[in-house]
Amino acid sequence: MIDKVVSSAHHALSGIKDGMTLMLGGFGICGIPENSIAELVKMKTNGLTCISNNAGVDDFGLGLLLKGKQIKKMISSYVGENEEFERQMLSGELEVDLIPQGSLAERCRAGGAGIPAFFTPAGFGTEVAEGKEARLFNGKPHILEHALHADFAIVKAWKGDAAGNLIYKATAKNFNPMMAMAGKITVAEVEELLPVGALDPNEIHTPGIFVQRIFQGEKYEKRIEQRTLRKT
Amino acid sequence: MIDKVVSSAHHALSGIKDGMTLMLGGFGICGIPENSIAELVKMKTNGLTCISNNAGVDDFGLGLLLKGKQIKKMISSYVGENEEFERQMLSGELEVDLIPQGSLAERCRAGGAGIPAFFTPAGFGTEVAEGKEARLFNGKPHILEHALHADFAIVKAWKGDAAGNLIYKATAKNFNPMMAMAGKITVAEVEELLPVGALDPNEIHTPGIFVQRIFQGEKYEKRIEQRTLRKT
Amino acid sequence: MLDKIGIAKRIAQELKDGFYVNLGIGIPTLVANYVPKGISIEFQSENGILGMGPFPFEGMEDPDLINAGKQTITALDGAVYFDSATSFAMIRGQHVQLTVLGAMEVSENGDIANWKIPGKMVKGMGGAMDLVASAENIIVAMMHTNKKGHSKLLKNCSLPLTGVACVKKIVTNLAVMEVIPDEGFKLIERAPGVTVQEIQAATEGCLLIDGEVPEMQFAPRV
Amino acid sequence: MLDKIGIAKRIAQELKDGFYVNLGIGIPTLVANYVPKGISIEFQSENGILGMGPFPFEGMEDPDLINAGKQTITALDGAVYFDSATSFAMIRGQHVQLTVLGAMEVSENGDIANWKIPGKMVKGMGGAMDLVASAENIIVAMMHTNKKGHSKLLKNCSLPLTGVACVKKIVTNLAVMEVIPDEGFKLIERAPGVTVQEIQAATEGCLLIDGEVPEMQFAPRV
Repeated sequence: MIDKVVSSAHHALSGIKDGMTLMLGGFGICGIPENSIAELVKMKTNGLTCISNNAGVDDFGLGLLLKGKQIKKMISSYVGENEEFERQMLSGELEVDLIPQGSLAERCRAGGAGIPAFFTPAGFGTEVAEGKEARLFNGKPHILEHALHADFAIVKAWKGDAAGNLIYKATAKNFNPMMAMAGKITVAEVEELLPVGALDPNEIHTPGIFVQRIFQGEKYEKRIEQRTLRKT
Repeated sequence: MIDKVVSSAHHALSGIKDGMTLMLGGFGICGIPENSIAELVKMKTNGLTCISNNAGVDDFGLGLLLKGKQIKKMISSYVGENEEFERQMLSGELEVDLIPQGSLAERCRAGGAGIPAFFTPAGFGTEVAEGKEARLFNGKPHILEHALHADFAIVKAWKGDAAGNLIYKATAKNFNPMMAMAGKITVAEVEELLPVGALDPNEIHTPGIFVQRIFQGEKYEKRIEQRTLRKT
Repeated sequence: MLDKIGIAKRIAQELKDGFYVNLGIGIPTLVANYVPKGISIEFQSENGILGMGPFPFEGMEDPDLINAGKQTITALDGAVYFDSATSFAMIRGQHVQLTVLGAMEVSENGDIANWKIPGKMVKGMGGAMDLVASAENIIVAMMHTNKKGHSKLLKNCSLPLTGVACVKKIVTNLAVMEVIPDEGFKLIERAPGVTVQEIQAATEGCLLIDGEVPEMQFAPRV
Repeated sequence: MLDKIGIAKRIAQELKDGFYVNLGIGIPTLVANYVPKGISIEFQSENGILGMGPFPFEGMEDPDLINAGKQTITALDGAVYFDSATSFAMIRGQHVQLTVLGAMEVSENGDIANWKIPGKMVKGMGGAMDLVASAENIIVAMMHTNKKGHSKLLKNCSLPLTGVACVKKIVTNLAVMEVIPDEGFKLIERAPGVTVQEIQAATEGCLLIDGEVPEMQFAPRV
């Protein structure tokens, strides 16, 4: 068994430099690597390109990196709910590359899976298709999309073991498994770091081979973006 | 919840006709849909194109369909260990399309995932690449491979529920999850059919949306191809 | 004329037994409340759940269990969680039988625009481009006209497109229409109390009227 | 001269701490028995397991737990099972650091042929084409000559190829060689008791000899 455990976010993120490309798991602020983001804030690394489905909210998630002007470019599918984001984008401080959500997910997976490019129908006939090769398959138009890669992929899981095997909880899974595949170095932070052998090998979502460093997060705030309740 | 349960292999395979294309899960004779294959033998359907990583052994797995000359064409990555297969192939009775194993797996997934084609490095410069588009990505040659589809995909799982959700056991998973995605009609046979709600939604490998019919197999022989033991 | 709930109720009549359905944010979300009795439907949310249940009771909300609108939800028996690549495999692979979503504009040939207004803050397309490019069956739920009173059913969309030639059916506060390729919006039903003339006046694109156009019927839930 | 176990032992010296390794059928499989002490290695089998353990004791074999050679195996603590698409994602995505496989022929530029002999029954390439096209680090384990005594290290392969310009290192019963693109097989080590002349005589392709060629050392397992 190859031991991937590091003692803290500080050690896990060692090597992240200004100008690097990071992938960060999560959908909205669900399943985001909270402890790693807090550490990135401390590191003050800037000029980052961040590939993440969303950009957090003003005071949580990637919003914290935006506030510190650490992000040069966001590659996302949806970036609402964030005033600082809007301000930086409109002022031209922040570059934004918007990608259909399914293409974003598949491009991350492709990056991890050694598939350099694939055809998808999503975005044909829209500005997303501009400059991209188009081709008919079975009479239906598709465009060619390329794999995404990252210097560091930072993911958050529910349970993990020293071998880097990960299990996610409910819809906190989202982009984490594909991003885990696509990092040159993949860092996983987990709520519970368990002894090797404690995870059932049938129940693991991300095989440890994709993960280079793993640590137990100190605390998880797990904020809720839209608390919606049923009347009793 | 959408109920997918049928009472037997007979009902599950209803609609399979001569000349159809079937996908069948399994690696060697591990994780193969035994009960469905037995039913196909009874049905005497012929002229079948079978997409399956292997072709079984002479008296088990797809070997049983070969014996009855029900298969017109095999699409596989490795077809050893089968004398009847060899005889039919050398005599020209049986067409055989050999595909690199990773490309076979990815082409099935692509079929299920609405990806009509993708680039892979596997097979470049070999006879597998003949007639296929080749392209450099990052200086490395790749070839374009197309999605595979099937009229029926027939898979075998360990546990399942009425919604069609499936859990596989150990390496009996193999090609089953991708093939489950790629069938116009996907039939799942399971060792244990459990009440809806009995499977933890975090532990399901194949979401029920991919499965149209599910039944509990009557008996599983689960033969071993290479029993290899450690000396005590 | 229908309100938002009326639009949702009418769309709910399009649901068929055994359908997997993806509902967009806004009016489409309301459709889940009006599934006809006696049919089984499963709702897919593209962030990674099939078998989505109602909102949780207070105190039962789980930050790890949300829908694509980032709202806290519950999971029904038989539910399953999956990653975003698998989720869009379901969508692109046409395993989801029906997509219902809102729109800013729809054109005669079924083009849809619903993600971007030039000069305004752009939030992104989320999963909408994948959904409209993939679904075999797309229903648009929207008001017939915008806040300025301009028609949203156009000869050609003026806003940046989300997808081309993909919308099959439109349900608005005024009418139900089908998109007939190369022809226009075929008027199928009028909302209660709305005349063909009123619908015609609110429709910029070509409205096809074939004989008597019936008023919508809202069957009582059996 | 080495026997099969000797070849496996020499290849085992190429393993580095933290490597994920895919071993082909035959001699490569034996490499797992000679992992140097003090380093951690995980074996991937392309049918869907990482963390493969030794063969089971009698009575403990599980028909659902096999390796790519269809042999019954066991799983170590920390093991994980996965489907074939994920397995080849690991391989194509270069997450597996080392592939060891057998060959019928290797050419000067690193081409490999190991799946098909025209006129003979063809069993298929299995995962070999994916492995050789993807791995950054491929070691071929084979006899230096075939049963007829002909060299398997050629100017050009005569058999249908499995992959082009991919082999980095070759360990045979006679020698260890590196493939130097556009040059040939660079002789790195001689097997115990084998002379450079003997290796030269058994090699059809260009053999590059640079000064003294040391004899292989087999460090005792610490």
